[in-house]
Amino acid sequence: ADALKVAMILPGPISDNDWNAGGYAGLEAAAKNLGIDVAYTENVTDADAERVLRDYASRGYGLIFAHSFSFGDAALAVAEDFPDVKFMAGTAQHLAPNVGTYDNPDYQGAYLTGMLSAGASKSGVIGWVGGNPAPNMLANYHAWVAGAQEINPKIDVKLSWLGSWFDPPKAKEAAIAQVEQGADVLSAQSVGVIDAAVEKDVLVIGAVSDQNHLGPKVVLTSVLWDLGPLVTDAAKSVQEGKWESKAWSYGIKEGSIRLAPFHGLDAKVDPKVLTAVDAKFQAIKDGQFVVPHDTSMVK
Amino acid sequence: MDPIAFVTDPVMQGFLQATTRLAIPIMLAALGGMFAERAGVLNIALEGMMLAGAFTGFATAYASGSLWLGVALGMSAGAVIGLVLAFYTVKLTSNQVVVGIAINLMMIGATSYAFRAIFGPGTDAPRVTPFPPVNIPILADIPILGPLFFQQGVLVYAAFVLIPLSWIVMSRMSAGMAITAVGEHPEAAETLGISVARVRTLCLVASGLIAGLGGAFLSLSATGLFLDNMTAGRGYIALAILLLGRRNPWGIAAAAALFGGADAFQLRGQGFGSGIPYQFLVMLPYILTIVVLIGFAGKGRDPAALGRPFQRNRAE
Amino acid sequence: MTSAIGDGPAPLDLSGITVRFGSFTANDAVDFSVGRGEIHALLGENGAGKTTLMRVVAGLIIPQEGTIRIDGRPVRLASPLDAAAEGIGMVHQHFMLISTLTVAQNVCVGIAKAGRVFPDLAKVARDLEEIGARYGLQVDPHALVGSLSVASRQRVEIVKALYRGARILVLDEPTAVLAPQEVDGLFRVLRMLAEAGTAIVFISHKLGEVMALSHRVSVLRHGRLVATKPTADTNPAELARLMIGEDLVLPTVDGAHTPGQVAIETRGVSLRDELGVTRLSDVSLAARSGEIVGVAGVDGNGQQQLAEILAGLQAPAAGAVIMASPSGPVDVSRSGPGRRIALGLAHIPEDRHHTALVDMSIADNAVLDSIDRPPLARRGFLAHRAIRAFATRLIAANDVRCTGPEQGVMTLSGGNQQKVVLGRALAHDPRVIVAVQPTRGLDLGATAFVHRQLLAEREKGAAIVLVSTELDEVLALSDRIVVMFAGRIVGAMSRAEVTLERLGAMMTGQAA
Amino acid sequence: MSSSEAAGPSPSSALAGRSEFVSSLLAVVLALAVGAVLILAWGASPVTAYAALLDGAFGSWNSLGETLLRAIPLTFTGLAIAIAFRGGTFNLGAEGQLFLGATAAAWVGLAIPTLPAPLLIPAMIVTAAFVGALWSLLAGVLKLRFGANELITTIMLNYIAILFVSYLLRGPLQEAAGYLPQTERLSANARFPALIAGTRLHLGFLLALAAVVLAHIALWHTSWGFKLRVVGLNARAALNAGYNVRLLTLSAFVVSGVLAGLAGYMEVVGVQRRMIENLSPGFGYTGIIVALLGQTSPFGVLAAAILFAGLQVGGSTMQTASGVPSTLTTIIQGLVVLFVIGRGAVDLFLARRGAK
Ligand SMILES: Nc1ncnc2c1ncn2[C@@H]1O[C@H](COP(=O)(O)OP(=O)(O)OP(=O)(O)O)[C@@H](O)[C@H]1O
Ligand SMILES: Nc1ncnc2c1ncn2[C@@H]1O[C@H](COP(=O)(O)OP(=O)(O)OP(=O)(O)O)[C@@H](O)[C@H]1O
Ligand SMILES: [Mg+2]
Ligand SMILES: [Mg+2]
Repeated sequence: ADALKVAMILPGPISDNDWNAGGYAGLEAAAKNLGIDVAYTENVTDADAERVLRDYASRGYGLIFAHSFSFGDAALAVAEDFPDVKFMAGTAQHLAPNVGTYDNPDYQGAYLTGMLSAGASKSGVIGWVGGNPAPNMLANYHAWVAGAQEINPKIDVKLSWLGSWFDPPKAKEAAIAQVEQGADVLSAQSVGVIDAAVEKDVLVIGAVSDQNHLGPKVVLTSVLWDLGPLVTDAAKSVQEGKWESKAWSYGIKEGSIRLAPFHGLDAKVDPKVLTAVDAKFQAIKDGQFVVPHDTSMVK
Repeated sequence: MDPIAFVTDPVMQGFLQATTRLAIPIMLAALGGMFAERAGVLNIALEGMMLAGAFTGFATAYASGSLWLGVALGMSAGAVIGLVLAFYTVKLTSNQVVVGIAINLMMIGATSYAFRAIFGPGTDAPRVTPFPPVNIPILADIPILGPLFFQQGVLVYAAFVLIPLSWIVMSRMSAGMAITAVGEHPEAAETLGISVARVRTLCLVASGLIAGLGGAFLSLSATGLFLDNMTAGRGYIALAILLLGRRNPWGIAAAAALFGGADAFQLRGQGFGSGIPYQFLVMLPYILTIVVLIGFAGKGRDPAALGRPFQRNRAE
Repeated sequence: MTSAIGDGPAPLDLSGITVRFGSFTANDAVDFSVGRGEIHALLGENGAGKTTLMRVVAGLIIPQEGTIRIDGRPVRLASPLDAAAEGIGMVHQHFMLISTLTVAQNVCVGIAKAGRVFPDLAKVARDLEEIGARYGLQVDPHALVGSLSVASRQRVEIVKALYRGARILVLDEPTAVLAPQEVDGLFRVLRMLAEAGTAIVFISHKLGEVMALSHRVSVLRHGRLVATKPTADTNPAELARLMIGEDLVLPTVDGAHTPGQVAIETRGVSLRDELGVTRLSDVSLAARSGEIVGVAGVDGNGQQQLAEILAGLQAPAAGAVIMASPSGPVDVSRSGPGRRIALGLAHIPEDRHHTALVDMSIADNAVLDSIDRPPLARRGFLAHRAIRAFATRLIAANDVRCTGPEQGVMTLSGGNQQKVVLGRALAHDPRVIVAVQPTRGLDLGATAFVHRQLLAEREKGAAIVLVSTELDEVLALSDRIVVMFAGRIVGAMSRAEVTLERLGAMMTGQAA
Repeated sequence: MSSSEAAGPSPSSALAGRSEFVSSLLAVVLALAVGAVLILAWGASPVTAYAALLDGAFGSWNSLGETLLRAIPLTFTGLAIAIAFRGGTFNLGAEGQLFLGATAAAWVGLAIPTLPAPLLIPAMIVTAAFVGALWSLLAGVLKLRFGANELITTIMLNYIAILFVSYLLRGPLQEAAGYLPQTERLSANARFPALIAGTRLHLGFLLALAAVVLAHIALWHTSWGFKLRVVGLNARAALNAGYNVRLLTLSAFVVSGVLAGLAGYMEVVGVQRRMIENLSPGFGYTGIIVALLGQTSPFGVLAAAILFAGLQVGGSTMQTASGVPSTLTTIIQGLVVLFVIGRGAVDLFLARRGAK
């Protein structure tokens, strides 16, 4: 057959510093690692997903990433008509012979940053700001809370949803509101939160890439997500004909989820907590501890 | 920290500050809309003007390192859209709503396209350091009023200055009388020696300048970055605020504060864990707008020539 | 009277003015001049080109050909500012005032006289008071124009022109909206201005006024100047002939009065507007089959509101409107125009553009109020052929000058538009006709046509309420006359009892 | 006078012109020319890009199917706005009506999934239409009862409706798995059959065509449409002619809401097969442009809907094939409208030249 071409469709702009940026970076990494042709389409709406997937499939792309929880149905539908094309649907619930799924198990990292947040908080109040309660967002939130509670069972957690994915001014306001309600460590799940932390001088946890440069004095660490290994492995397995339909989860164990360096801010966290976090990281890596995966809606 | 924090509830104080910050961009856009509507032109393109201001302001500030240059060019970008709108609504006498919506559609595409063309499809969003809050000595320490008005970024102060300024222009200056004449009775304005086309064009340019400032506020004061479609419908909200404020600068400031207050309140309401689904809290400002509109409607009066294109009665 | 005209070059002298709108020539090489202290009347049928000529003078239209001289100097008037700078002021047929601004603001907007950036309104007010004292033109400088009566607005227009330095004053049909006493007041002002040296152009359709006021008179026909004469050397009959090229006799009601049953009446009707101002109080009026009831009064004294209440466009705050029906009288106070039309009412509204016509074809406008009736529509579906046939008949019966039923009604001239409105109103044998200013702005020929139609309907037994500010019209057509002042009926009299003095006194609220 | 009235639904003047089709085509060509410059600026070849666009929009049965599929909701929202416009109101609320109609339809489809298709499908259609109409009617009542400008209320009602749907999809109507903000999948008998085998184009397209024809007949051949147009052009004259203007205005809101609700229904049964949170990428807003580009005449709406659908569908193919961001097609869509409206500029220019 021809050389493998890999495509990815993304629900938002690849410049979002978040989910879409992570997907795009993974795709680029695989292109570099394997020297294959890649293509992507950003800002794909749910109404368009099936068509764009079909378009790629009919253009000879052998592996297509449907990089959104809401593209699952579309991937399944197109996969039926293109049995030779492999599809990877982000956080899909159902699989098919040529449809696999993958996720962003950043909730594993969130457990660790939850521990850090609780350990760094003096007020006993921490805050989490996100766009909409999508499953991966919920998993992240619940794990973060669980981690925090492991350190401080009485921790008070503030939660804000913006009702939209990209509204940085509003995200910033939501974060500021949490700080005013006592939160002194934030988890930034939306662009704008770190700016609030800088302005209000409270610690904040970044996401996807090392965001310390956005607030050198306040970004304690970031949960790094590297989709590169997964995209690379998936592409390689397709090339080698070994691809299988399964839930591809590349988390801490696989080296896809890590914490970014502290850039010296670890001084603000109780050393005992730091040690506990290190131990937990190792435990997760070794499979001795499984971070609870809870995507239920927060009441 | 702030010594007043001991005497004034910090949550209240933060709420007031946030009210101001959330209100400012909408208020600026509405103020811009006011000049257009008082001159008889319905400016649906406020959203596009804001977006142009946000993008141009950001790109300029990023390239030049000067926030002020960013503000200036951001406002100019809004003004250019004002000129385009003027070309259509004044010169071609096209339907004002249609042109406005088409401009908005185009600006979403144009800013996002230009952003990619300039900054590349990279993943790390470029940033600038936004205007920091500046406390006005003495005034900043006044309880309630201090945090509400005097502990803000410079652009907020600029917005504050624009309110009385607009009011003076509209009610005390000959320019305001000319604008009123053009919005109420363009034929009469023409007989008085006022060029309807010129006044309307200038008003749309002013509209663009101020709405562009509102956009630049989002990218250069509120955040320090640009994202696709980051105005998120604020230009449309401004239309409602404009109507609630009865096209009067003070009224607009009050209406924007009401909306900003509702938004600041709902953002805080989520933190209290009220158990109300967050969607209903997010809805609050929109519901409030409708409720107030119902209460106020009928009492305000539209400029008689609003939305009506004017054709000069000339023999060719 | 010609002695009043001053010496030296004429303040305003037009020669060979030609204005074309597309292929249509509105002014065809017109020569026209006014001397210092002269009142020069300009006459002509509707569409003769009077307003157009004066818009040239006001700097609103640049003519394709011709020369304008001011005090003998050729000038180019490219904008109203140019005209104002040359001392030209115009009082337009439709007032050019901003109702949301005060009088003082209205007079100084657009010019730098009171300050280029921040106008000194107190100084403007003082200047206005001075002008008012000199010419008897009192107005409150701080009043909102929107709150003024029509006559006051006209004073504001004149004061505005004077404030802006007018030496040449153009008045386009200024008396159309005034009561007789107010007309007298205006004439006093104009004579005073003329004596002070102002050159005045006075446009009117009313020959009596022209004879009484002017020094010279010019007549336009189809855009051409057909005559300029000293007023003393002519007479109304000659002027009418010059205007329309033939002798014309206006019809009048025969006076034989055999009214039938009451067809429509109001009982103690009152109304407030949205600002809470009482516009009508306790108005009772009845019209019987076969009679024309004239409602006289100065514009703005509630006639408009009364007509709207009769037609069902407004509901009264108190009182009742009763219409006759085959099954006896019915109270229609709370029902809209639809029910009344069904009971045989036809309304000829004052403002045809806003109330009667829609920017569609003549045919569509012809069937506007009968679109639900077979054969125009069946089971809710339009019968296009029947509609066209109906419109064709209406066009023929009313002599509507047009290219056919498909022509857009808005492209017709005012007179022809009025014929469509009238034809439509009378097409279904109405039992009640409410006609408001049915001939305002129409020329003599068109006016005569409308009057004949109304009289014919009266013969057929319709009850007609005729609201008009034209006393001649009311006097010529009415079997009975009621006079309205300040929202009340202040007097009622039969044809025989009417005198002009009595009417005038009632219209200005001086007697009952 | 409310500002919306002033804004003058005056379809004739909005986009009038004799050789409309030719000059519209010219406007499209001009917009594409400007787009070509932008593509060059991007560093790609306009020829390749536009070839991909055309191919993606109309190049194969599948492309054509996709374009027509996209045109279905645009036709319905376009008609919704056109009819409201004809009746003198500016319905910017089609988006919210679409969401609520779609949700209601999905709810019916899931509540009685075993009902045979000939009963279930009409039940869903009626519910979607009814709920869309109700939401639209609310704006109408606010306008007539309180004088609240519908230009503003409909925008606010959009936010409220979409947030409410978001609540439903995360609450009472969420799929049993409780994972995603969406309903359960509809049973097969609630869906639409495909129109062209191998494409996604479904029966809904025929219904859209039927809606166009019906709307045309209603507007131009019934006395309701006649009166509606009169109300839109001059409400006072309509009142004077004895029409029930309030009822006619409300009927414009209702019909508009029905059509917008149906747009939502079409997406649910024809595309997503369930209700999802991001059902519409702004069909309600694009519908405004489609309506006005189509000169608020039903067949014009259909043509404009297909044009816009083609641009959108072809636009994403263009991105996949040539790397030019699909936002370029958003620009082109805006330019098409501006150039179509700007035809007056050409006349103005020629008139001035001629006068010299
Ligand atoms: N802007 C215009 N475009 C085209 N034709 C016009 C325009 N203005 C006036 N006309 C035409 O010019 C002719 C002269 O109009 P004008 O208003 O001067 O008449 P007039 O003598 O003042 O009539 P009236 O007694 O009704 O006021 C009319 O027939 C009218 O059709
Ligand atoms: N802007 C215009 N363009 C084309 N024709 C015009 C224009 N304005 C006026 N007309 C023409 O002017 C004529 C109507 O003239 P005008 O309004 O002076 O009539 P009128 O008898 O004075 O009516 P009214 O009582 O409404 O003033 C029509 O023939 C119309 O075609
Ligand atoms: Mg005239
Ligand atoms: Mg006239």
